[in-house]
Amino acid sequence: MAKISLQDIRHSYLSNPRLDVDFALKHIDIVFEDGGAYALLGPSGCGKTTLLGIVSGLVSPTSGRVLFDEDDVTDMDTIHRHIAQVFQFPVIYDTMTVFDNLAFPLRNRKIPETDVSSRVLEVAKMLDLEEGIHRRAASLTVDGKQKISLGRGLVREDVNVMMFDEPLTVIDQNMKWELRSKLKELHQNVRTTMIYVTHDQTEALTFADEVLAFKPVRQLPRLAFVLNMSDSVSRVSR
Amino acid sequence: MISKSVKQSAWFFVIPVVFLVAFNALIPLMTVVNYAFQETFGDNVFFWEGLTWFEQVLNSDRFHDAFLRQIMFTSIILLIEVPLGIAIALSMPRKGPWVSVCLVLMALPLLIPWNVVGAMWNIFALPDIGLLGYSLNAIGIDYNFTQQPISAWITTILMDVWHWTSLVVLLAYAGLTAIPEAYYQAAKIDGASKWAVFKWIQLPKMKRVLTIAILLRFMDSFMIYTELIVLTGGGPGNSTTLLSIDLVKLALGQFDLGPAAAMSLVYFFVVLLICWVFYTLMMKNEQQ
Amino acid sequence: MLDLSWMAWTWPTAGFFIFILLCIVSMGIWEKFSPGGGPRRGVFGIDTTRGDRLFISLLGSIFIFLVWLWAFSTPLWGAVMLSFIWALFVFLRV
Amino acid sequence: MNSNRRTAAIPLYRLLVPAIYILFLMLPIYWLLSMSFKTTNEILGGFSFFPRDFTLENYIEIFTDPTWYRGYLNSITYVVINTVISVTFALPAAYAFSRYRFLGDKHLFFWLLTNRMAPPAVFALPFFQLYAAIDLYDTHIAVALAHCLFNIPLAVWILEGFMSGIPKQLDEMAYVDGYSFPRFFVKIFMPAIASGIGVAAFFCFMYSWVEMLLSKTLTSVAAKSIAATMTRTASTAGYELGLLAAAGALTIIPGAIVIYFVRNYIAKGFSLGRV
Repeated sequence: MAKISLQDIRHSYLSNPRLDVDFALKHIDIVFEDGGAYALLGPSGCGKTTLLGIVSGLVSPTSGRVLFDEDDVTDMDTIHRHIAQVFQFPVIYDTMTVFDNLAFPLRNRKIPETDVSSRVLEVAKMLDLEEGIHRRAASLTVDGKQKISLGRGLVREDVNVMMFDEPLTVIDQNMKWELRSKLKELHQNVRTTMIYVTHDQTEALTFADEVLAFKPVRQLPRLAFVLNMSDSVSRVSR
Repeated sequence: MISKSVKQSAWFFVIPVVFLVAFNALIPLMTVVNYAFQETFGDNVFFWEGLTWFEQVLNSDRFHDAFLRQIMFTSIILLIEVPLGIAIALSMPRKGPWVSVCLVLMALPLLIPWNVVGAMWNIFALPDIGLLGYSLNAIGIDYNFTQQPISAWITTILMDVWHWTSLVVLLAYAGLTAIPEAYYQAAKIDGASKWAVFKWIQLPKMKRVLTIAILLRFMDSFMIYTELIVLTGGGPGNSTTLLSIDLVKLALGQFDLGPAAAMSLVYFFVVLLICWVFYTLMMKNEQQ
Repeated sequence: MLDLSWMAWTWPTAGFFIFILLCIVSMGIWEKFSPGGGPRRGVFGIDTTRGDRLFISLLGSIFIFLVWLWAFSTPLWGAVMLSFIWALFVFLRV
Repeated sequence: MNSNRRTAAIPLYRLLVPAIYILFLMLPIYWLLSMSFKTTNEILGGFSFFPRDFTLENYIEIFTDPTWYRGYLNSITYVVINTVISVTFALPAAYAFSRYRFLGDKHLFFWLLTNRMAPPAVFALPFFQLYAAIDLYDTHIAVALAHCLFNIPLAVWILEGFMSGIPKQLDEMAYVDGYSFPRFFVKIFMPAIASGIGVAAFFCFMYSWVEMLLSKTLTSVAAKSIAATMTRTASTAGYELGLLAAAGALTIIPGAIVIYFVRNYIAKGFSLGRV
């Protein structure tokens, strides 16, 4: 677990950005405290996903630094950052069973099989996935699959931060509520830092201790300003 | 997948196609069935022979040999073309200007008329004036595909790999590009090795297109005729006489229409059975 | 009238095709008056509808006939019996 | 979605595999071209990597001798007719398969597929007699119709794949807006699957162009295909390799031209529109 600081992050998808509009993210300075539950709120296309990518190491920022506690991890591999991420659409390994899906991140890290087994069963219990744990993951409903994506993050004990990229988009209405409260409950139990990206205000407010609001990039004022604003106006402390 | 509604009148949309294909497929098929039970000496005079030809075909060494050669040929080219095609598709760039260049150049062999493919490989492999044959002999390998059965086989297989591997490449490539980026990102986060990504993400996602590839390659290689007759003519001896070549030798060379028809039908049923099994498995996967 | 003598029709082969045609037509009529419903999963672990079962029966029978012919030669009464049992098995269990 | 600066550049050694493969593909084609620019004497005289006496004679002969260039024209004619017929017939059928369930639909689909399975060698004879019986032997339309055997199923497969990707709501919305079915199909639906139609047409063109056995069987003089012309050269005029190579090289061009137009859809088309 760690405190995550983004220092003066800028990012552009162009190879040679010059104008301000070339940047998907401009001048981001945020600190995510250890154990906090944060929500990034904003319309699509405002750079929330990019921000997650920068934290997870899937995207290298054009400039700026990413710190986990005091360590500079800007150029570190995704795998060494010890992060977990749940995507908009459930990502599961179709040909594996539910059990193997959950065990996958542990086995890749060469953890002894006895530990894997106990840890997986524990997480499966937490997520109500025990039933049919040896069935093929492909046979599950979409919310079951999303739980597996979530579970693959939870099984690892060394996770610095768990990130959610609009994870409930494809879940139907009544399951949404259930999964949301599950997440909240999980956060209380495991106390990992969680960052939750959404464009839904209710979702953001119910999940997070702090909400950071983004505005679309194209629109002025710039993000830097928006984040300043977020300190005073839209940072809802609870 | 779209949920489809039941509508029997949709048959009217299909009837023209059914009619046209049936015209081309059923009439010749029926004729071949008729031939298979009769003896003819030309002039549309036929004599009923019953099951003689089938019995003769099933017990003839010639049929067994040609069948074994055909199975061997099809297995070899599948074993080469499928893994090779996957490997090439995996190493191709996913975006950028080189994609189009690669795709167009790779598709080129598929667009060359089959007799030209045969002729091209013939002059490419000729031991005295062909690039391949001359080079091999120049570096001391005794190679002559018109004389040595082994050389003929190697040339035939090389030609088929040249001609058709691109089909597997293009299919596998289409399957690969359809995998959402999130899968690779999730795998990275889960710490998966390259091999694990291939085994658990890429291969399962390519399963469908690979089934199509294997199905098409199986059917077409079982029926290979034009390229082969131009390249080796089935020789030297009978060494590269695969199914179709044998059938033509029988039907046109010796005018043994009946046995040739019976043999075609036996082959047809074997291919039908194998393809049906494949097709059923393919559809089974799709429903999941 | 078209000259179709080149097709070399004989009564036995014509009978064979008429038999196939009748099978398909009667399957259609059967389906219309008593729909077979969705596919079921049989002993081979594959989902089949009635039409699939007809196809499996026919294709299987062809191979029964070929194998019989290869192993025991004519007469084929045994193959007919076996095919009938096979078809029955397919329609009831597969 | 996320381009990453660490992984954006593909390592060079990975490009090596496709590069070597393409080199392997190009070698026989190079040899064909090289042969086509050589004189018969040079070819038979021995091995030479580049044409020493560069000559266009072979090409000149093809473009001036009517039996040669008519071969190409005849082939292109039946290929185009076949493409038009195949796609036109396949469109409504593919629509039915992609939108509705009806009695025997799956079996029909499989039956269409089985038409690639019959060994063509023996079936060519009945084809010849069939088209002779209906007085179409040695016409372009005969070959065009015969090629429907494998091209229509192919076109149905490809189009069905592309159509399944179009949500059904499009159809429903059009009906709500008062479109009649034919008007909807032509004005709205066909433009929506335009790329699919292009790909299907490309594949029909290609398979009809490369198929040689049926086209040779069904033509003799008036509609003689390029395949038949080439076979004749190989057998009667001795072994005019240079001429044969030039004729072969020219058959690559039509395919190369059409492939250029569908290059972005080739991969998807080969997977029959469904990935």
